[in-house]
Amino acid sequence: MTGTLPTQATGELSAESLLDAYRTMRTIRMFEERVHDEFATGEIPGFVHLYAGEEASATGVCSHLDDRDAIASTHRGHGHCIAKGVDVKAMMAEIYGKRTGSCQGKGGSMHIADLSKGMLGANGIVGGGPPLICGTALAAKQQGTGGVGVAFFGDGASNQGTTLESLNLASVWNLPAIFVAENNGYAEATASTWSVASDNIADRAAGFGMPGVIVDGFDFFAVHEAAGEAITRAREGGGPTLIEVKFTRYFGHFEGDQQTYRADEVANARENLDCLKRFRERVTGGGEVTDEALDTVDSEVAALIDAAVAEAKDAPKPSQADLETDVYVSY
Amino acid sequence: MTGTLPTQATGELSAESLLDAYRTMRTIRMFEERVHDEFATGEIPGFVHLYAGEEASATGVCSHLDDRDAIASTHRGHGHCIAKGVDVKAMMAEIYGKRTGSCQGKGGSMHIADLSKGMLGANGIVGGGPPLICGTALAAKQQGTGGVGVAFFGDGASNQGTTLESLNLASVWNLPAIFVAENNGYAEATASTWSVASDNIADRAAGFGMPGVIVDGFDFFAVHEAAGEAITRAREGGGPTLIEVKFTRYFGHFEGDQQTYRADEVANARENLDCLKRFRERVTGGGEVTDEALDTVDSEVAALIDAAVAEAKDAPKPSQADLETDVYVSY
Amino acid sequence: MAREISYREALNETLRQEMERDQSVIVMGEDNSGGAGSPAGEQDAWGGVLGVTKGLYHQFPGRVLDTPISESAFVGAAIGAATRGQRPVAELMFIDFMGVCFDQIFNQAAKFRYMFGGKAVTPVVIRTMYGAGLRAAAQHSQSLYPLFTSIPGLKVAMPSNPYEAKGLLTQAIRDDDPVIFCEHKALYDSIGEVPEESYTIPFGEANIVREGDDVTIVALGRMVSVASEAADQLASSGVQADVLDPRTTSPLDTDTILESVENTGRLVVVDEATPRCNVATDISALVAKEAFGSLRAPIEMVTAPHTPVPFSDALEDMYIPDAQRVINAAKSVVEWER
Amino acid sequence: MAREISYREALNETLRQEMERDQSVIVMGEDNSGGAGSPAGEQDAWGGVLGVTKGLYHQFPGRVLDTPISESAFVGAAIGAATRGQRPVAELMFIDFMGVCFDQIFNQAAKFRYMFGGKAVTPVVIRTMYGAGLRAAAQHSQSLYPLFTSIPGLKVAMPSNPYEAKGLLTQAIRDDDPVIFCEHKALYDSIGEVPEESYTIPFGEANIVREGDDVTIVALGRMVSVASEAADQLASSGVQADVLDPRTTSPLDTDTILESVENTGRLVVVDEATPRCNVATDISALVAKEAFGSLRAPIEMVTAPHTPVPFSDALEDMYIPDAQRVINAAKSVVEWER
Ligand SMILES: Cc1ncc(C[n+]2csc(CCOP(=O)(O)OP(=O)(O)O)c2C)c(N)n1
Ligand SMILES: Cc1ncc(C[n+]2csc(CCOP(=O)(O)OP(=O)(O)O)c2C)c(N)n1
Ligand SMILES: [Mg+2]
Ligand SMILES: [Mg+2]
Repeated sequence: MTGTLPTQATGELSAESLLDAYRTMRTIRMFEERVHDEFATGEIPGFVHLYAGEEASATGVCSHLDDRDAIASTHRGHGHCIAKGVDVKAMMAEIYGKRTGSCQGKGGSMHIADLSKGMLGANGIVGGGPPLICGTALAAKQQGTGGVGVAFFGDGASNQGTTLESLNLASVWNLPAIFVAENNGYAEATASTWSVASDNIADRAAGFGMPGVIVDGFDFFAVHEAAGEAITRAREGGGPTLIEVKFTRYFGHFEGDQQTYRADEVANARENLDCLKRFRERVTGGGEVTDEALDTVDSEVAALIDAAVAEAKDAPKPSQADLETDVYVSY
Repeated sequence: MTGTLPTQATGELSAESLLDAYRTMRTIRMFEERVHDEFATGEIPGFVHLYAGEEASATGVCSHLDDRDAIASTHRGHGHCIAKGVDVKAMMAEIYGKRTGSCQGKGGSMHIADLSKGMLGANGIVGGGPPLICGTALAAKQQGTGGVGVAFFGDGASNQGTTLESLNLASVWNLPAIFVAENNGYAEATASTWSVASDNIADRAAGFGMPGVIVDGFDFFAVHEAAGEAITRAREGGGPTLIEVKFTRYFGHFEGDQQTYRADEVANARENLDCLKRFRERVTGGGEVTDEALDTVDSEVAALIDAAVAEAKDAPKPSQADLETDVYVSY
Repeated sequence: MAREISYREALNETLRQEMERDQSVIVMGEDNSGGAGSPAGEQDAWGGVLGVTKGLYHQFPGRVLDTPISESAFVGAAIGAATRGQRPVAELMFIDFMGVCFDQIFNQAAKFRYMFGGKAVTPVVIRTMYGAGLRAAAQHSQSLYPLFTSIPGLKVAMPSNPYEAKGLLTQAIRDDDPVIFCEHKALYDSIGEVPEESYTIPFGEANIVREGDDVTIVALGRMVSVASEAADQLASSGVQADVLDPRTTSPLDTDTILESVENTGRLVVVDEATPRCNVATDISALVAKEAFGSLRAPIEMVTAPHTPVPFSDALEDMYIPDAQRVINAAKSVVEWER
Repeated sequence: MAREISYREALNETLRQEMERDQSVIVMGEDNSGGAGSPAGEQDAWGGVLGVTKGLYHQFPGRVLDTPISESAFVGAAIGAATRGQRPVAELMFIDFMGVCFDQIFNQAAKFRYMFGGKAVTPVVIRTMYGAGLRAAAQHSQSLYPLFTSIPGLKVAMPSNPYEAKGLLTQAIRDDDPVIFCEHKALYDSIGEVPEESYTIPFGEANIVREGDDVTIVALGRMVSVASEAADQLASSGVQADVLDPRTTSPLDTDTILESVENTGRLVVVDEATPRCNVATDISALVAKEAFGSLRAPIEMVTAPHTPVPFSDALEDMYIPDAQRVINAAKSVVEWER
């Protein structure tokens, strides 16, 4: 069944948890805004897809996760990485193609991973993650850890066969898997209202025997609550869930995209729907957290990002000796 | 929306059409029973999957089709071929691997095709047909012929990503495509109740923005009516439909399958649900057709199958000169 | 002076001319127009991710189709449509994405004609981008044409410059067999002379880019210009190279390659693909079998290493075969003594 | 006399022993048990389409998983599970089905370690059936191991008899890299000596099946027995062949091949795959590059033709390389004169 969840879950979150969530979202935001600026200078190579605007999704979901749990991400992976605890400086160095990067410069923006954190990688293949997450969920089940697997994927990816058949497999095997469809309205320049033949992606859940939920992706608490329910159910053996998170990305599909296909929906989103602004209003309004505490986070994050960029720029590139290593464990 | 259609459509069918439908179903049945017997003698090579028991599906759907229309089939393709008008003698010769076969002996049971009849081939790849049918439907649309494309596929194939994404594409492009899910209860030795995570395959239609219909596959008239509606809608620009046809196959998954995974559901189906018996009762009961006329068909078909087998056995095999031809039009 | 346009423009012009010439030519792929369903409504917002199909959408109403991200379905649809009278040109954005739709290409399109006893005709073109150099990392930089080359029933074209791009794409579209058309992403902005009128370049006829008697250098796709650069430098040190561009790896112009080696006695093959079972090994094996008697030195292959494509520019620049490596290989075979 | 069992039994025994030895080994594939959800309820009704996994389901509760027909999802699941401490053995029933799940294999499993800077370990085995001879036609008979061999990050094993099957599968399961394990369907009933206790055969070490000084014959998988038969007959006409079974095409034991050719001066490669960009070309090119100085004759390759696999027994028997073709090739290189 498909429905919209109310957002009323602040109660369960301690002030510390709220500050953590805020820090994560702010880190993602500043990371992405900064990568956007740095990309414009021409120093960052390759294809870069920014997650700004979508912070509540990665954060709302991953704030429920721990070391037992694994996530798979997409080409738009920075936010998921940060939310799952990947080192921010190593990420920035990776984006700059440096030896100190998360992947020693071999992966780049589209392949940042940290297996030790249960972050199974950004992924350059649309629909690449959901099958893998069936596997991490299976491993958790086999090992009885109570862990879950979470696949983040876009509206575009929701039309890919690999994603769809993973939904079925997860149900058939009753896996502790959560499928988070991040519907940001577009796959490249194609609107999801056009490419997704059903009204909502969540409507597909029923066809694969699992609950489908739609949440407001600008609202951390909405995501947090829906994810919490799904994850708890999964940990208890109740099987998979499909969660559709609806929002807008703040930047183009990738850096360089002129975005002539869309009207000024971003300005409105930034002004009125910004998950960070809404979070701040909500938690300060209720008195759970002070403005000062949040401001402190802001400046700490800003310093972190500054340092990350500075260190990334200074760091050495990989060298000839690195070219042919790491293909196999043994060969 | 998903629903079960009543079966009340004999009225539209002339006696001649009824006899044609009967002849098609009887031809499929006798063809398959005979291949089963001949396979047991060891003379037929390879993997052979028989369609007996499922005749009403191919026949009920294809009786609406003409030269504008194309179908794609599966590894269990003999019935679809016969219903779409492929020459029965050439089919039998193909199964024997003879030069006179539909594919000159190069294809075999799993690849019988006749493009001139709009029969785009049996297919050895589960889920191979639905994408192709999006294409034949697209061609019909581009050319404005009013033609439709029909993809037949099994319950097992309904879990394959290629099938699922084709449903979405057909809706997005508003194609004149019909997806006929032949749910015979098993994919090899795996029950569809296990492998299909939803209650019905037709339940998946909603997630791809098209109507989903369930029909009794032992009832020619039920299939005929549902297919007629869907095909008419498609011809008129109304887009695709998913039709789930439920029934049982009479033989094993392939010839040689011991079928220890199933109870005696076949005996019951043969006794009480046989589409041919039910057809005969219905049309003679209403007086549309006489028993004699049907008996005549039976003996004509028997003679045809006898001749097909005799000719197939006598026919020459392909020779060295055939080995490397027909790979390209030009090379 | 003749007109000069870019590789991208040459491809775009070809599509335009073929669509004008033949109603049955249709184009499809992710954002080949771009903007589908967008409320702001600018269609043709992209014209393909790197702009190759830009402008076609408005000129040919209903014949440029955007697609959902479902390569099996739409590549399969192109194939199915090809069996029913269309000449579809489907775009598999990056060749790296073949893994989600390979079945439709190699088990369906490639095999129809044979499996069906010669009765099918499947004139589909699959345009796809390959190659390293854009810092696009391991899943967007591969040179996977050897995989397609290995499949009976497929043809594989690899245009090395704008002129080749136009002539080979025209041929691909008019050809009655399935063609995998491999565009190197680092060539799109390269400029060259291209006639305005349509022309075809036949498949299976190598282009002799440069003549020389000392060593044969066979190079593929973007490697043709790398080999030419190497040949220039070799010439200045007295080594004259025959540089061959096979243009299509399937069919392969074995005659021209063998004739050249029969003359030079030495072979270097330059292939951007990883080294195992690639086209370099294929051509080397051909020569070791058919022209052994003429061979005067070991065959050298200049290829990428047996690794995924690295992201960092520092590594990627070492990864891609360059002129220096070709020069070294050529010199080593020229100087080789038993 | 030592115990003799079939290739099928050797594989089954290996899976059993490795599952006993290591809890993390799990098995999955379509009908690897068989009977899931059946009302009659006989589980393990199939044990794999040709019976290789039969019996494991009951012995290892919860560790033999049937799957829906969705190869991308379950092969991907095996890969994902491998990154999280399992050692999955997934069955891709026929290698021909790679086209619906290749992405997970070559873009995910194969590349994790490199893309992630050496931090991933993905010990997954993909068992798959290849080869012609069962009249299974174009989509169930292919020899597609060259495609996997070409991919950096994958290992590819091709056991040629029951002994090899057990040793190589044991190694594959214990190996920390992704392994494509290619079983020839026409070998399942072949019988050979197989020790009861577990043993591994290291990857990248060719087996010298027979020694001889006149010609090196490298043969793959089922072609090893074809080559041996040819070598027997060649011996009776005075030609002594060194017959090598590389066992794994990736890694490839280049040293043993080169040493042999340095001794014999002649090479024939027997590969059931189609001829373009296959392992035969790969090995030929290796030798033409690294052992040219020792080569005394052209390199011959005995392969399938550049066509899909035909159905009719009459055609299929001509399609598959046989001993006579190997003999002819060997004789032609032995008798070759400049
Ligand atoms: C299999 C595959 N097809 C196409 C692409 C090219 N591509 C990269 S991102 C993208 C759009 C993805 O859209 P969506 O899933 O909505 O994610 P978003 O970018 O909106 O986060 C496409 C088509 C790809 N990387 N992989
Ligand atoms: C991609 C692929 N996976 C697996 C197979 C092996 N296989 C052939 S038929 C079959 C079962 C198909 O079941 P279903 O779709 O229900 O069709 P049915 O046989 O019942 O008609 C399987 C698994 C295949 N041919 N292709
Ligand atoms: Mg999106
Ligand atoms: Mg079935």
